[in-house]
Amino acid sequence: MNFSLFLTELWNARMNLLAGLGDTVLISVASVLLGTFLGVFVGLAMTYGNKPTRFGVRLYIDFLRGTPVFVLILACFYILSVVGLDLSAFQAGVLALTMFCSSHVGEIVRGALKAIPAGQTEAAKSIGLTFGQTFAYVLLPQALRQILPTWVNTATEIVKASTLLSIIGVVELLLATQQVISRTYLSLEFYLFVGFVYFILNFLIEQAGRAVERRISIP
Amino acid sequence: QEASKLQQVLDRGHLILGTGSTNPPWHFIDSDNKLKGFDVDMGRLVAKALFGDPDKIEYVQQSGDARIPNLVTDKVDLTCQFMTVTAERAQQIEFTIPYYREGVGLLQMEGGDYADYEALKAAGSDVTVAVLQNVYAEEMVHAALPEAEVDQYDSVDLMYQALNSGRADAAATDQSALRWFMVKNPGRYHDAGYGWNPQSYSCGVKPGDQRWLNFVNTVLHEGMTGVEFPFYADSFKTWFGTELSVPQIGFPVEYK
Amino acid sequence: MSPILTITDLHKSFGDLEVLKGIDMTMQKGDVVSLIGSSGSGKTTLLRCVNLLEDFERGSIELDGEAIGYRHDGGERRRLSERHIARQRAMTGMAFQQFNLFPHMTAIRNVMLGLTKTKKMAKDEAYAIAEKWLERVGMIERRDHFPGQLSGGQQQRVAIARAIAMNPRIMLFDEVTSALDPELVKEVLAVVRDLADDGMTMLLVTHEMRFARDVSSKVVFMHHGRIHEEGPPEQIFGAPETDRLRGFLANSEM
Amino acid sequence: MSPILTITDLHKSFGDLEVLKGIDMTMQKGDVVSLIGSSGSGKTTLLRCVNLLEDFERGSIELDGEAIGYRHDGGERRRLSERHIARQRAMTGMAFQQFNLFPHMTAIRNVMLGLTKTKKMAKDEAYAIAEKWLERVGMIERRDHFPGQLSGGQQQRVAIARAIAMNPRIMLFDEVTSALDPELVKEVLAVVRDLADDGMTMLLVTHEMRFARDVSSKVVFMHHGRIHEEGPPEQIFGAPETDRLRGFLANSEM
Amino acid sequence: MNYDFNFSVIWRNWELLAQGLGLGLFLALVSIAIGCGIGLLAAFGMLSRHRVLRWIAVAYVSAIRNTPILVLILFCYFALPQLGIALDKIPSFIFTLSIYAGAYLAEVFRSGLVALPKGLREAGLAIGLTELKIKIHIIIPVMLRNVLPSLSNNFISLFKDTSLAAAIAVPELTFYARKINVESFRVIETWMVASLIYVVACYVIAWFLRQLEQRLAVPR
Ligand SMILES: Nc1ncnc2c1ncn2[C@@H]1O[C@H](COP(=O)(O)OP(=O)(O)OP(=O)(O)O)[C@@H](O)[C@H]1O
Ligand SMILES: Nc1ncnc2c1ncn2[C@@H]1O[C@H](COP(=O)(O)OP(=O)(O)OP(=O)(O)O)[C@@H](O)[C@H]1O
Ligand SMILES: [Mg+2]
Ligand SMILES: [Mg+2]
Repeated sequence: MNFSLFLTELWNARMNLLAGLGDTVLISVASVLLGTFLGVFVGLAMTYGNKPTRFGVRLYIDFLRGTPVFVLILACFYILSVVGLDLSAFQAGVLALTMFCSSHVGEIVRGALKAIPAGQTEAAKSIGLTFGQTFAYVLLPQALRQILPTWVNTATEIVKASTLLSIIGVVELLLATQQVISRTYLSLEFYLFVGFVYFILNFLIEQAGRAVERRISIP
Repeated sequence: QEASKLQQVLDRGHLILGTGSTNPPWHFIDSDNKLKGFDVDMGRLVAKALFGDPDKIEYVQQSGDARIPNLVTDKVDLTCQFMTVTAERAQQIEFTIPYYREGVGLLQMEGGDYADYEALKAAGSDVTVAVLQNVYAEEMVHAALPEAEVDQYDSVDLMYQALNSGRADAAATDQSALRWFMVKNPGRYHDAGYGWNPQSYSCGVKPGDQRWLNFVNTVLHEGMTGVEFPFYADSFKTWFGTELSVPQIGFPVEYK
Repeated sequence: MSPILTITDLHKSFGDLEVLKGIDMTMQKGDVVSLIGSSGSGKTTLLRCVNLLEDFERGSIELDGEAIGYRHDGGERRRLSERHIARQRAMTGMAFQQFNLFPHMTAIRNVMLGLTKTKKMAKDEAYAIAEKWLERVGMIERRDHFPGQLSGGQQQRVAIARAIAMNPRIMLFDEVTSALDPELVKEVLAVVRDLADDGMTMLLVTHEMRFARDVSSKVVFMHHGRIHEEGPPEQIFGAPETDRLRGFLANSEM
Repeated sequence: MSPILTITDLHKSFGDLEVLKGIDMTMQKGDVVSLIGSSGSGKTTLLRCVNLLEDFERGSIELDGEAIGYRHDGGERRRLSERHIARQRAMTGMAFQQFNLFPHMTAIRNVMLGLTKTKKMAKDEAYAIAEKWLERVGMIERRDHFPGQLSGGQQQRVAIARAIAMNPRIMLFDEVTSALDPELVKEVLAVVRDLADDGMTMLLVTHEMRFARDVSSKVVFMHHGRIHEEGPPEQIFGAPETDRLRGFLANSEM
Repeated sequence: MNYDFNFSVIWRNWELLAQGLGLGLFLALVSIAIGCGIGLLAAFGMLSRHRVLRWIAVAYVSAIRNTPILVLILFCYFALPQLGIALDKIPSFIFTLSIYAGAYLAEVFRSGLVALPKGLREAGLAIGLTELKIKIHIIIPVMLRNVLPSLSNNFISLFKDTSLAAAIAVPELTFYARKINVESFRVIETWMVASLIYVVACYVIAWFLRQLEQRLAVPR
């Protein structure tokens, strides 16, 4: 390993790597937020929908969970452009990750809602709350607490999956690193480096999740 | 009828060029964080012809298998990304005239045991050739040096290391990569002077727009033989380290 | 005086199983009615129908003269809108065997929720009312505790306060002590007795015969989805008329 | 006749808590000793020391004249090797409160495991022995059932067979019936009694005083990590000497 | 959309796709087998009394779990040769996927081990078995049966992860799909068929694993 050369090259490439990191964060945040939003509806449809809705949503989830994210990304990128939906690689990638995230969140939300005892809904009804109010004030807050740990897991999965966007040419952190490697041939050093950066990212997410969990835990 | 791509590009004010970013000397991000390389220069040549300014380009960094889809779906105006011309691909997109002929070459240490290709060939089975691992690697080397020992390596740097340490007398690799390596390490290596396994590199455009294709062809052609020759030759020298001789003046060589 | 609750020919099935087979019952303001009967006789189901937690197929329930759950449109029976039913539910208060407090809210926020969301009260007004009722059930000191930090008996008292704070016409109690340890039963029964003494109209299911005898103005014995015998507690416990009731009482510890 | 089990000045602590504070005890071949005493007095811990499931800091335990668990090297006390201890453990058989059958093996395979793996017996020999003991505890019909398919009492009988099939010098029983429903207690006690009648040396912890009285040759009352009173069952149950024992017996149902 | 579907390229290349699918399954199978071994060691490591072992195991698991698998794949293939570990494409991928699987399985096994009643080990001790024999004959078999459902899930996600082998040109399903794509530009058809093959394969695998679970389940 050539450490000083590595440091020089790292310094040279810092702007590109930072831009890549920025894209990774942007992709992850966008996909997780959109995916969660969509996933909550997926979970609701699975829990409260009628039979045809549940069946349709089940298909959606199973399809997304049965397909490798990598294939999903390639499919989103190429198929949509052929159909005439003109998405950039970035948008197509975020779309794929969003769908992937929504299928996970959907399952999590469904599980969490199912785990709340029926008595909670009945108690809420008996003091005259409507379904919407029951959901907003009684079910959702309880579900959220149960969802959080798994949701944090999903978020780290998405950060990891964001590397797959490099395949369709989105210059996120991994591709930015590969660009440096292709110029410098310092593959060992830079792959270790980028692995470490991802580790830190996910580690931070985990810690943040734990902190929030502690804060909102019910005594 | 739709206006030609040429008009669209002119109206837009910049060219959208599809290329890669991880393969020097073709297209890569240099230490000044700019996309550079021979492919990139071909795009710049077209931009210069369009706007008189080689920098009026928006780059789309794409992976190898996005080359054709991005063209057909109009995500890029032009793709220059060391695209090997094959008949099958020519059914999907339209290739421009070639701007480089790739082949396999042999890299040797300066001042090694064998002077050039002829010496290597004469030495027969005494010669060891390092090559990047590949199903056809042995076959390919034997096409040039039928008796040579073939050592297959897993990565480019290992292959070069084999050469440096004298474990191999020559390394067989793409001529472009070989030349780039010589550019990066001036004075240490030389080319054995034999190339084989030819293939053409061309830019590609979306099929069905003859006007645009013609325009790009003209630009490339004049880069290699006409007014823009200095631009092309300069780029060639930068990436492949070789000084091109000036095209013959007088009767155009292509009609000979 | 017109009755507060009038149940007429109430029928209710779960699939093929007919659980209530025609119940008729009236209650006046201030009545305390105990429902007794063996397991599966339909006591809980009756309470849940009154609270509109279950649909019912036939018969009607009137609360303060207003038919609840359904309206009749020229012979056709239509379920009321979700919003309408929600409003009617708030007219009855229900206390459950399993307390069902909202675990993510403190005691006082549990009590306030219905006030602010269903009754649209301002926060401070709701707070004052919640305090009053928590005081009443002896839980004012624990107002900021979460359910998980309270004993079963304490949780049940908060749950009762939550129901009663809505100012219901009638309170429904479904075996409010049967999930509690014996020592905790007393404190909850004391609260219920206190409310009864205060003139609250109450319909309660209980297995505590001694308590039913003490507190009720009327006792109703249910059997197989029907009212089998009813009357003042002295009569039901002192001079049961049917064999069934005698058998049932013999098996219950007094 | 030299004793089978000799415990001398046994001390055992968990962290700061001294649980056994010097136990002395001897047992002859064929003795049946019951350990009684209130919860936390150290009965289980004593048994676990004899089975070498716990280390102990002071004192010694001798089985058939062989010091177990530790050897003395010129004044220094050293724990024996894992392998050596494993061999010694097989000299005592232990039946646990929670049965602890291996859930992925049939009854007979549970019994055979120690025979084939510890005693290195051939499969068929082990099978024959296992059958013999399953027969003895009345479980031969169920030999191919998995623990999950057996009732608690049946599981416990298999567990006893598993321990005894190893041909131990002494059997240790730790409240073998207290995880069982009342109806299942009897069948397990019958097995234990049968073994006692047969001359098996046994040390048992039990809360079943009547059973202890019937089956034991000696009863040991433990209190706070010490042996507080011991003697033949008639004396311990009939004429307890200390207040502690009297108090303990008064609280235990006979 | 007026796109005329044309699946003929795909039918023409069905053998390639089938080969790719087969290789993917093979990669997943081998990797999970090796990963099980690594995972077991790491799980016991995480529960070990020795602090150093525990630390190593925990570091391994959390480092691998928090690193994108694509980075691991590229690292093993392109960077490890610099350390003198030059594996060919397929062995390199199997190596990566095994290490990756090991980290995930370690967590599964660890929770499986923690959930086992303590009494099992003690009952084993009481009949004179050594710690190693207890692990082999009692602890591991019981734990494996208990964690079989999560093992199945892991197998399926590992199978899906084999699609990433395409990144280092291992000719599995995705690799061939991309190849057919570049050659024929039947983008929609190729990706539709490829996704479908994965989904169906996952269903089939899940079904098989459920059968296996039932077969191995301890009767109760
Ligand atoms: N949601 C339901 N679905 C199907 N059957 C039900 C449902 N709820 C109650 N039942 C059945 O209705 C019958 C009456 O039940 P109910 O709970 O009203 O009895 P109960 O008198 O309250 O008994 P207990 O004293 O055990 O609480 C029982 O046979 C019960 O199994
Ligand atoms: N592993 C342990 N770690 C710490 N303390 C322990 C442990 N095992 C037992 N103890 C403590 O040692 C004391 C004696 O426990 P032991 O189980 O021997 O009592 P016992 O007489 O068998 O009681 P019981 O009748 O409840 O089974 C108790 O105070 C117990 O809390
Ligand atoms: Mg009931
Ligand atoms: Mg004990």
